[in-house]
Amino acid sequence: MTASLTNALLVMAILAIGVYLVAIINRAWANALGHSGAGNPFTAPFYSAASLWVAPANTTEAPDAMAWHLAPVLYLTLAAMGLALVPWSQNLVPVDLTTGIVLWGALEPLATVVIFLHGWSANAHLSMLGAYRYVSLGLSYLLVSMFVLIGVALPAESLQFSAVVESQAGLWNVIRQPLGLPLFLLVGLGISFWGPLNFADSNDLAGGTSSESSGRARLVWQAGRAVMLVAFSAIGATAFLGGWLGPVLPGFVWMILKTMVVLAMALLLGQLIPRFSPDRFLTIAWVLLLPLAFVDLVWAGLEALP
Amino acid sequence: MSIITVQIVAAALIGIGLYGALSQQSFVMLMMGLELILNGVMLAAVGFWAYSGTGIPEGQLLTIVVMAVMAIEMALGFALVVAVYRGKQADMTEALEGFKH
Amino acid sequence: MSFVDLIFLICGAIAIFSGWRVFCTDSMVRASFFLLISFIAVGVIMLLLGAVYLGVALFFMMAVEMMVMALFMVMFMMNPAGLNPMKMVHQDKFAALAGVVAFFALSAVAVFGDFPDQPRPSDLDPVVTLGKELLGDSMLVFESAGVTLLATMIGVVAMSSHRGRYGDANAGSRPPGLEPGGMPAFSGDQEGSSGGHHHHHH
Amino acid sequence: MAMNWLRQLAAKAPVPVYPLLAGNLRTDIQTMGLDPRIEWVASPRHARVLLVAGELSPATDRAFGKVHDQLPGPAASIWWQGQPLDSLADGATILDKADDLGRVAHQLQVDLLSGKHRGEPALCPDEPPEPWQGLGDIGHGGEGMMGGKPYGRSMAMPTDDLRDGLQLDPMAFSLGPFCSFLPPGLEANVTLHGDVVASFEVCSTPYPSLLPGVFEKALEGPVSITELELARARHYLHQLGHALWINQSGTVAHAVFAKARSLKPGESLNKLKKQLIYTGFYRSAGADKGVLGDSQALMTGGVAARACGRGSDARVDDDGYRSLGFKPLVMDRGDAAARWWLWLEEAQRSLQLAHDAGPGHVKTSNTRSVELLRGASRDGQLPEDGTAMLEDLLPGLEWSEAMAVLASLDLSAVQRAGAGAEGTL
Repeated sequence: MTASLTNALLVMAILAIGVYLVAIINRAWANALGHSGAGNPFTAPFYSAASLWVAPANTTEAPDAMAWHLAPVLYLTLAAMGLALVPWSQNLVPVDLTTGIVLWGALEPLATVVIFLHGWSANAHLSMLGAYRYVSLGLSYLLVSMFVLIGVALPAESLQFSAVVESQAGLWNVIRQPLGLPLFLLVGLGISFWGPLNFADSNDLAGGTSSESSGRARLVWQAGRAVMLVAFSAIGATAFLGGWLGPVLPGFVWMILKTMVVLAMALLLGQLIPRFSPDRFLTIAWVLLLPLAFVDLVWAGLEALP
Repeated sequence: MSIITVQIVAAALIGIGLYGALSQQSFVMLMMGLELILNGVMLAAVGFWAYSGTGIPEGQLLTIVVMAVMAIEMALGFALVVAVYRGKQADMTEALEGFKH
Repeated sequence: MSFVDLIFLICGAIAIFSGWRVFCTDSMVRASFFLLISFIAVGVIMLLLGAVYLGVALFFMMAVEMMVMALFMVMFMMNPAGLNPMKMVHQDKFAALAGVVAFFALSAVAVFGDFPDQPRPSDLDPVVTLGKELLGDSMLVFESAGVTLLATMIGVVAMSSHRGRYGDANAGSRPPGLEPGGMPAFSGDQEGSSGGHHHHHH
Repeated sequence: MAMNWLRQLAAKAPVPVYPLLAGNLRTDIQTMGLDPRIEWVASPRHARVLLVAGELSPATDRAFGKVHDQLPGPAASIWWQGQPLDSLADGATILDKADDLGRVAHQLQVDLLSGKHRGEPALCPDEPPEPWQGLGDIGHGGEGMMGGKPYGRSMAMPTDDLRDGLQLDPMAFSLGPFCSFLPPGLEANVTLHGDVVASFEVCSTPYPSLLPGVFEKALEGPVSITELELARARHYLHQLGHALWINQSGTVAHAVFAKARSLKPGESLNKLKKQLIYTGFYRSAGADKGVLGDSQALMTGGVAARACGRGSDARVDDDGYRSLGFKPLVMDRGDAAARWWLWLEEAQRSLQLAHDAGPGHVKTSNTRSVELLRGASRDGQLPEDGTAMLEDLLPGLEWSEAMAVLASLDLSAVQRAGAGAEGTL
């Protein structure tokens, strides 16, 4: 019982630090790119969070109230479940499920469902449009994510994330399967609808699915996105960058460093790259990314042959 | 939790699904009824596997097959809905009366 | 009552309640989400029963399926996105009776049936045995399912495409005549051509 | 004035302000947004403070009330370049100088957080705008799931879809005139199939844009080319910044606005140019979309026409420019991305012209034919509103493509500052 309590506390701590980390890195990139209003990366996140926390709540005309209030919380919960699957070091795995990869694969479509719910339940045009657009595009890259993850499960001969890390003791998957990490990163940007793949909460819809929410609901929603991105980076570091493996430093530190590298990369892409055209992205996803994911899988299979 | 309680839950799901499949006018809602029936079937299969099959893998296999059936059912169902909608602008069962000849 | 029993009871209740709500909620989008909740509850029960892979796979499968379903709802009735009440039930009483009879019949089988008490061994690794079965003895079944799915995919795309056997749907896809320049082999719905489009309202 | 620590922290955050533009003031707003004490938000729901920029017309009272009441209360308004509404005039905050916005908004935020300012009264009654009109025994709309007016609004009925023969329910709604991603003043009835625009009906045209002072003078007499071209470069960079923002590159847009504020003659924009190429901005939603026809290009004039290969540029008629070796920049792609590309090229060239004109203090010489920010003025004839072309241009595009195309076109009528109220309204 105490073990599960410690694990829950660990996930909570990582969740809180993760949100803060995303805010810091994101602001640091914004400063570097010439955004004069980004503020001090270390203090500004607290101000903004407090500002959202004390901001008044609102409602819309005839929303699906339960779904509308629950969606941000559910999204954050899904992101936290994703974090719980990450093996932080050899002995520090909050939930070491034998089917961890499949559960992660289930979290992605569930997150898509929740994003849809968030936009649909407000009963407003723009948020509805964001949700609709997000889902019709989201389905196209969920498959990519699954193929890429099966690719890392093959050499590990297991669906367990800790086994995936151990299988990289000789060579990291990022070198063994070079297509995996870039494809996975793109999926990560999609699932947390960040930057180029922000089809849900975009500026051309005045904020899309969150255009109708304010205050705490919006804070939870933003935090959920940040945690989802952290969870994605951590899973990416686990699956492709050898997780806790590394010389000299303790595994926990290696894992954090690798997660931060992936996270910083994702956030930079988010700041720099404009949003894809949905139409074109759909073509890219089916014509380019999906075949590449196939290639990645075949590559992994050939490579795993004894 | 025993085999009896699991099967009763499965039976309830099948019963509700049957009600839905028979009573709904909209194709899509009708499909939801079918899905609910299959949901009950899967639960029943896993229940039998866990309690009275000494864990033989065929029990799980059956569930996988049911999942595939669900996917096929839904894909075909939606394709039919689209095809019918194209021809008849209808997504209700009664609208299909003309198809009976 | 143990912890597992408690979770089972809760999940069973959720599965049945939300399954029932599917058919009495007043919006189809809500209905598909209630169905999803029902599936998730069943998935959790499967996890409790030790089917680790199946339970999680059910989450995955059903999340995608219900998402597609909700998308279809919105597509077919975009405004106001299924947030308006509706009622679209026929043969209500007969269906309810059939449902209740089915429930009691199956429950009777469960209660009075004599099932062998052979629980799965506690040291059984369900994922490994399932994998070995799928890619071993039952390879044929598994592969058939795969091929069937592929065939379904192709068929479904062909069926729902606007390009039918006889050309574009919106260009009045019609079969060729029985003789050159003659009447089409099948003339579609006659009332449609005489009275224009008619929508069915129920 | 008691504030708990959370509110004290919150008071230090940039004030989320929704800019409600009652005039064509987007460029000013973009510059004001460089103040780190405020941040513009895209939806009034996200704001604490409303900035009303420009003079409200009585015709937009209802629309104003809707936006005003969407701010989660307690909220407050700041009035800039216009008179407060009578119902909100009591204790209204009026902004005199644009530079003061940060300070005033911050003070307002502190007052709202501490409860000193109790927020403004709602302008619309708190009741559903359309009464419930359910028919059936469970309150549903019409027959079954179809028809009827459950919320007083007709339920959608299937119409032909643009992409294939499937008949689907369209989504119809109206936007504007205070919408953050449309040109200020533009009000439109939109019908969507999925996220494809099926029809785009313009209900009211955007507010006319006023000529900057230096262009005003150029219509009267010779002005310094350096000054004129700096103003032009600034304008195009602001347009480009808005397009970047629409395409989710808010940070880059902010950097562009910051650059536009302090342009120097001869400055190089190569770094920005490369960045936009390598990050794929020209291949985002605008590429290959919104290609103008001949008459549309003529109607729009200026950069939009030159992006379609129509080389008209009134500056070739000016001896001052000719002495600098001026030649018009022309492209032949004609899509939204080409216009963005040309905006940046024009800005770069304007900076070069400003630099070349500098030492000799070259002045314009032709007041009858002046190249304005959008199109040319010939014999005092200013470009007219061209929004009507959106009704042909946008249908068939997906929503984000349509918005990208909209962000690549400057269609509002051009008005001289002195012309006053007898304009299009």
